[in-house]
Amino acid sequence: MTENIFIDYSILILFLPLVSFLILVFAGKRLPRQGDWVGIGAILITLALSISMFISMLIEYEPGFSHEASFTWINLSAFQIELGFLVDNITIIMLLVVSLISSMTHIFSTKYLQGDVRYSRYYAYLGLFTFSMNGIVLANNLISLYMFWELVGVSSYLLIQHWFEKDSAADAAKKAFLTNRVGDIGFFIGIMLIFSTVGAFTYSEVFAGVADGSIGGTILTFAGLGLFLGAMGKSSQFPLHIWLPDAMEGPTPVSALMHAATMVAAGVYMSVRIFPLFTPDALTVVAYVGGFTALFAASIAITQNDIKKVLAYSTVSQLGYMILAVGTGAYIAGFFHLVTHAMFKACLFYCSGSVIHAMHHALHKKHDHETDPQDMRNMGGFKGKMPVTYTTMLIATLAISGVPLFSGFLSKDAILAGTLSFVTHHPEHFFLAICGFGAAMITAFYMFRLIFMTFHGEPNKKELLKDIHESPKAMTFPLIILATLSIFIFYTLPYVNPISDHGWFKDLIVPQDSFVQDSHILSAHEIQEGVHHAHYPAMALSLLVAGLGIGLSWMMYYKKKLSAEAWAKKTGPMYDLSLNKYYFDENYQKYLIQPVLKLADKVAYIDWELYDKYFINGFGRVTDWISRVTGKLDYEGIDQTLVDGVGRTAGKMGSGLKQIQTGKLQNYLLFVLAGVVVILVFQTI
Amino acid sequence: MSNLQSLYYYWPELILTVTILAGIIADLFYAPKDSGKTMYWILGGLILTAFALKLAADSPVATLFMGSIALDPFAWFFKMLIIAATVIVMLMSSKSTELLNYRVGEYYVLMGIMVFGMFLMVSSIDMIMVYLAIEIVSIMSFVLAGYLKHDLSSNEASLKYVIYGAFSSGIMLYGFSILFGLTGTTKLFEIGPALAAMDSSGNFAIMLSAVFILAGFGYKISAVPFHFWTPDVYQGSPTPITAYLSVAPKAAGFAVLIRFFSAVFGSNNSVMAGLVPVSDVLPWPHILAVVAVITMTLGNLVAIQQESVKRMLAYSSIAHAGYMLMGLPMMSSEGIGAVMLYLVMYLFMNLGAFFIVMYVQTKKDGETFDAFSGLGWEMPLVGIAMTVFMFSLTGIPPTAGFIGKYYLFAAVIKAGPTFYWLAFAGAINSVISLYYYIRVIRHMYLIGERSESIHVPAMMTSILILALAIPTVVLGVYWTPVADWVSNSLVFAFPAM
Amino acid sequence: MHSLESYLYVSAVLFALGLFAVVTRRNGIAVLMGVELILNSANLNFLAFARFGGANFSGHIFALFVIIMAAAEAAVALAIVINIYKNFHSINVDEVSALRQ
Amino acid sequence: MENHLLSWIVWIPIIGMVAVTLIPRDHSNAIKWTAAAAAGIQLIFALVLLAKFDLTTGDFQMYESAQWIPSLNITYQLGVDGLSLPMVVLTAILFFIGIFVSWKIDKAVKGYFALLLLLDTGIVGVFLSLDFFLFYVFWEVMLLPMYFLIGMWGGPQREYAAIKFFLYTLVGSVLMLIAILALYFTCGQTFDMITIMETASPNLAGVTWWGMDAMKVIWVLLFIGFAIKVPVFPFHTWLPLAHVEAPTAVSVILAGILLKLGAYGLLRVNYSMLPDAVWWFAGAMAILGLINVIWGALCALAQTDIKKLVAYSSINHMGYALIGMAAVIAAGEMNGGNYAAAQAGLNGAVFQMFNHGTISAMLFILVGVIYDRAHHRDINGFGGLASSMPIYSGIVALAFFAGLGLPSLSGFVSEAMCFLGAFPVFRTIVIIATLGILLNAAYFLWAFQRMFLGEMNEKYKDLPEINGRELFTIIPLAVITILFGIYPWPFLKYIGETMNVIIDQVVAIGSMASVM
Repeated sequence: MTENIFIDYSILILFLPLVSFLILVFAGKRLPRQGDWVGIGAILITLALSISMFISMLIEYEPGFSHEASFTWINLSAFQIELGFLVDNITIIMLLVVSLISSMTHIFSTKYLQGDVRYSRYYAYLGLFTFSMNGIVLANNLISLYMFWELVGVSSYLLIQHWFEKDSAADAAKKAFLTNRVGDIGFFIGIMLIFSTVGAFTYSEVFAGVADGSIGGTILTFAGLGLFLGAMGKSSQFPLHIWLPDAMEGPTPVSALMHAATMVAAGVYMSVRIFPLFTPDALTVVAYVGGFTALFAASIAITQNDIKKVLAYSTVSQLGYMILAVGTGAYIAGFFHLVTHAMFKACLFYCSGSVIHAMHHALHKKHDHETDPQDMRNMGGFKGKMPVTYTTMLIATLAISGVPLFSGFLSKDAILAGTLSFVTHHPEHFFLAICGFGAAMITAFYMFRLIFMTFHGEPNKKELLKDIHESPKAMTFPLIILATLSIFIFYTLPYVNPISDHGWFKDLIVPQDSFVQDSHILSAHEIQEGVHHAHYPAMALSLLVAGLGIGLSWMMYYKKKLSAEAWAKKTGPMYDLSLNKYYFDENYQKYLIQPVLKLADKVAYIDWELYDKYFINGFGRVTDWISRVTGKLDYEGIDQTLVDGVGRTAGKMGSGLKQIQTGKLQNYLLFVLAGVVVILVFQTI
Repeated sequence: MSNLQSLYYYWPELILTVTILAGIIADLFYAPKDSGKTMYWILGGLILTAFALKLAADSPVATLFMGSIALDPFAWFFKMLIIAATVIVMLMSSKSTELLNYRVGEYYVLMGIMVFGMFLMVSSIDMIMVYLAIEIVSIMSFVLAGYLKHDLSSNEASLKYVIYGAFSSGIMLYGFSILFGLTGTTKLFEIGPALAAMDSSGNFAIMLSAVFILAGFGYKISAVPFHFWTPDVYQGSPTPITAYLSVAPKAAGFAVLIRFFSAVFGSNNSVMAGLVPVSDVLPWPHILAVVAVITMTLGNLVAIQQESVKRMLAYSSIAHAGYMLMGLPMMSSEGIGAVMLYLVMYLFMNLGAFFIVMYVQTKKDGETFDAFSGLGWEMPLVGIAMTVFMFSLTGIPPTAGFIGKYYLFAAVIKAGPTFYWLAFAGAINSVISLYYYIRVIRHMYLIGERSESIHVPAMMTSILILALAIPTVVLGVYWTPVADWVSNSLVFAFPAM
Repeated sequence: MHSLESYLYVSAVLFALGLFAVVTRRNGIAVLMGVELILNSANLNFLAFARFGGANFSGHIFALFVIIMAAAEAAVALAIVINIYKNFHSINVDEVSALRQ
Repeated sequence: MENHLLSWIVWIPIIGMVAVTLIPRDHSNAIKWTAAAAAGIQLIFALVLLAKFDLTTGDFQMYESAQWIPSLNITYQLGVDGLSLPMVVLTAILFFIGIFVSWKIDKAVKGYFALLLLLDTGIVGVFLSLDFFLFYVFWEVMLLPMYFLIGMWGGPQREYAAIKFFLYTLVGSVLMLIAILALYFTCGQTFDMITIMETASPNLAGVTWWGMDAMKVIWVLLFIGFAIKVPVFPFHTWLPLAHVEAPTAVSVILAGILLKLGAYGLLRVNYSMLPDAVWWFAGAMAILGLINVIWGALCALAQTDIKKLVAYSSINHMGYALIGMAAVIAAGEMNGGNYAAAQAGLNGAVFQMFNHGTISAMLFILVGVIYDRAHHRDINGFGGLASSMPIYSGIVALAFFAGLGLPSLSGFVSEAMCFLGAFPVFRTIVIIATLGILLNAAYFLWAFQRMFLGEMNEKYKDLPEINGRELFTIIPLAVITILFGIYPWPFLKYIGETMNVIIDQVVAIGSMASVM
């Protein structure tokens, strides 16, 4: 154990879930209740530890608080790799978020996956995930970050394909992993660029290297973008966003944990960590990617009917927000949104899970296996039937739509403020502002669309309604917790002003100056100033757009004043595009994957059928042919005409040509003479 | 040294002569069916001769019979080699079924005479002697090749052999005559200087004679393009004789070739000084190199096509002649040494291979590849031995064949970049040769179902097989004795002038 | 007239004739006779050289040996040919090809 | 025993072989156990060697020397250093496992195990011999057993595969022989590899043959010889065939060790004896490595025969090692003397060799397991196996993830090191090569999906789960893979010093700036 209690705690936090993973993998099936209690126990302890860390952080209330501990992983005199932990406020908050949501998932799943074939496996993988996610959080260097990064990918792969009998699940899992790998390649190239110039991996050394200019200029930009590509993969930013919606094939609690709250946020977390090495150019790219993704994903979410798909796209869009914040320099706001979003988005997913659960049972009763339990068009009027789910979901929805008194409002506002100030500094990038506010409005719209379609009105199959029941405690409990945590107060303390941008969070997480040697890069202070000034205008605007969105959907789906169908018709092609996610998967298939597979076939064909069969075996064949010919020449002596010719000149046709067949002595003798002559000639030359 | 003095050092050969006569006489008293017993006489005589040679090993390096016979370790080496080969072949013959229905007394006697002839070949330093020796050996082998009187192919073999042999020895003789005319002497060591002293007017004559003579020797060692008799004769003759022809006379041929060319066309004071072209119109090294490459390549290529293992081995023996020729161009001690060492290794592996072919002939009455199918399972000993021989002939360590090849390559490489291409040719050729050697193994093990019944050859046969197989492996791991023997034998006799 | 050249020319002609016979004759005996011609052309050379190349008898000796050898060779060869004739009922070397594959 | 440890390791299998040959052919169990015992003892000795190994030096240890053929200065010399040590241990492990993998062999059991043990000696001999002649002899000794093992116990195309392997290798080794002879004569007629390492470059400096730099000529000859074994791109076509046709255990040894012989030779001979030429050839090597990576991956992607897929993955994986080896020149002056990169590359390369040894061995064993049950290897012919054989598919998943270089499994560390090392020198090549990582993942995951996920294929509903013997063969490898993935130092500490020696040799030349 090290001398530092925080490090000890984080070590425990890191490895407890791993232990549960190992136990469950090897002995899970044999344990009572398939050993879910192992996982739950582990995660609860983890949670306790992170809470205690969190509390002590609050007690210390020290912005610059940070502990680091590392050990030498590889040490070949010159080539060294140090791995280690970095514990600062960001880490602690992140740890809390992860272990909180994770433990919620553990609890929620006890009922949601009751009696599942691979129940213990499921808990094992949850353990693996928590382990690797905490690894990402605690890493103090790029290498271990990368390692846990991929491990997270694996656990998501395993959990998405939990029901691998469904081809769609298997496909989704593969897709998720490969899409992430694309990002990871960028990540690794970034690492290599940094290592080849700075010669180190730990954040601090890398920043030092950036500061003393041993890496800079284009190289640094590319390094930054490379790393960011990794973030894009994990946080499913455009154009690598395709995997997240499909990942919904996994069990809903998993979607809540990984594909809403934590794992996908890893990209954002990483960008926050390495923010100080982004060059202005890099940041611009980041900002645009984020902004565009936010708007783009939201525009898809509008038209989706699968309740989880809606949430998935909203997740993508929210992540876009966070990335946008990083890009505009207000990366603290981004991180803030990460935290709040984790809470309410997880909550939303659990709610959807609870709804689906209810639907499932109802349909099961009806022996109805045609109706899709996730399609919102089959829902409606659940409000009365499942009050808890309804209220919690409403709260979460209000939060995500950025309504005051709720956490989402604070963080979103901070981001928009950041964007606004950025745009005021660089008017040429006004598009980012459009993205930000536009997305805000659309979000509000489709989230309420979801609420109305699910809980209000009535389902197209009325008889369903009477079989819809509230979910069991184990499932509602997490809802309540997370809904509660979506209230503003938890983030503004010690202040209680619901619209101020102050609070422990802002106090403890202070932005860092960029280390990049660049004249027109804004200092952290400047950014903060800008954000502060943009605070109220941004708030006003955001309230306005949120209100618009909510109102619109109220008209459309509650009052039914406006017919959604009519609008759909009006915006024909737009609607199609959105409904079909802009045909991204199709095009990737058509222009990326298929060509590669074709190429592979071609290469294999060349390798096997052409190169080997003709070129390599060609040697054999040629040898064989030559040997055949020589064999003939040699054994059958020289060609008949020669002998024949000699015979004729000799005027001796006696026995005629027939007899001059091969194998004749004279041919040999003639050949000897020929040989002699040849050598003579050879010599005289 | 005068003739009478010479006789004193000549008694191994005298013993041999007595043996032969004894054999002839003894054979008179045997009934046809057991005239095979003559073998023991000859065998005994040969062993006596070997002992005699061993005792005479430390006799001075000298020339006998007024400078027409050399008495030197070089000759001694080859004599031993020849005796070894002969003994083995005689034992083989005693197991051969081809000879069953013939009276084999003379057969062994003829072999004895052939040994005598080869003794002369390896030690003669006078053109007359060379010619006589070669003729003795040839005539004996004509008869032996055609020994199966009622077997057509054997007849044909002998006819081809006789005409071919007579023809090429005639050509050689003509070459001799020209050489004699140019120098007025028949003593090899007088010819050399005489030629060296000549002006370039006689170049063409020299060239002509040289080539004619080469034809004569080439025929003995079956080097391309003087090899055409080989396949037919080898296939037609009784297998033991084929084995014999592929080893002993070839060795003798190399001996005389080395001696003749180094004495006549080399600088006269030392063989080791290398072949100095008597004039720039005679690029000896390159001619020999080219001949070597052509020989090995052709031998290998044609061998691939063969369906009969015996015939395949015939061609492969041509290829091996090619390998050995690689050692001559630089006429360095390494080169000659390599050839000698190779001959030792070759003795075991080639005789072994032929012996197994003979054995398979008797058991499966066939010598084609198909006859070998599944052999490895049916006769494990034979299979393993044959595998060893094949790998050794291919030249894969740890077998004798590899060591032999190794020495040859080493000699070539040592001579410097000029001859690297020769080494490459040799290397590629040994890859090609794998093609057909492995084919035997393939038939023995991979093709043909494995029989559960195991056939173990007779005691004597097994011993003989092992006696050939074990050295083939052992010499591949530890060959120092041979190497030393060879290096000690690189001493040539020169007449005191 | 009694110059070395003339002898050499004769022997060369003999040699050529011998070669020609060997190459073109189909009859085994004839081929052997061709060989004999070659041998004798060589003999002629030896003698000529010995006669004109100064008092050196090795030429003559050589010739003698060659004659003996030729005789022996011929004996063996003829035996073989006879044997062939017994088996093939022909001494036409073309027809003696049991070894053709 | 103490000072002849290496000899024991080399010759124990031969003793075992003799023992096996003495057992009558129908006592197949006795034969198997004897073989297992021989391999086991060898393994124990190898571990002893591991324990005795002195980490502080990169030079040769446990040195043994004895006269063999004085007339040619051929000696029997053995020695071990950080390069050969891991290879020897790997060999011992894989042969021990291989014996049990081939437990089910029923055709000509005796011959099979005898040849296996002979092969063992050949391989270990190559790794340990310090006399070039001895090296070559051992190198060739491997040919015969391989020919028979593939040709007699292999699949339908076994004969073709066997002869192809044989010819390919022989071409390589005859060229090698010529190169060896050239070195022999240029280095004062000695086969002592250490002496040659010292004298080769000075003696060959400035020598030209037919206008070519003698050093380069020799280098290329040797390179071809070794490249065929690795196999480097244009010389690779024997591999898929041989791997697919060979019986499981032999595929394991082929992929696990024989391929390493090539890479080992490159480092031991080309790098250590002719470092000058390394400078001239490194670029080409990096490119060849790149081609291996991409070409192998694409071919693997296209396969429908799982064994062939694994075979091509070997080509792809050895590509990383080549790239890593090329990185050695990073330490040179003109490359900014980036010693760290050189270390990363070279150590990474050797580590990659070892890891590929364990991982591909696992993969082949696993393929063998399913083949024994389903009697076919068509990827598309399976499906949903994860439901019927969960344990098996779990292990396969592990192996596949190891193969696609998942962090925390050993493959990742070595690949990463190769890349990190080569990056400063061959930026573009490495960047393109990283695509290999993606393709790796693609073909492994795709294969995994097709075989194990999706609807269960009724045909294989009740395939027997992987059994104890098979687990016994897999688990050691799996453990190694995981341990070294989490903490590679225990491996790297053995090789580090030796790699430094090699780097220094190359750098010393490089800084002479005499070359190119």
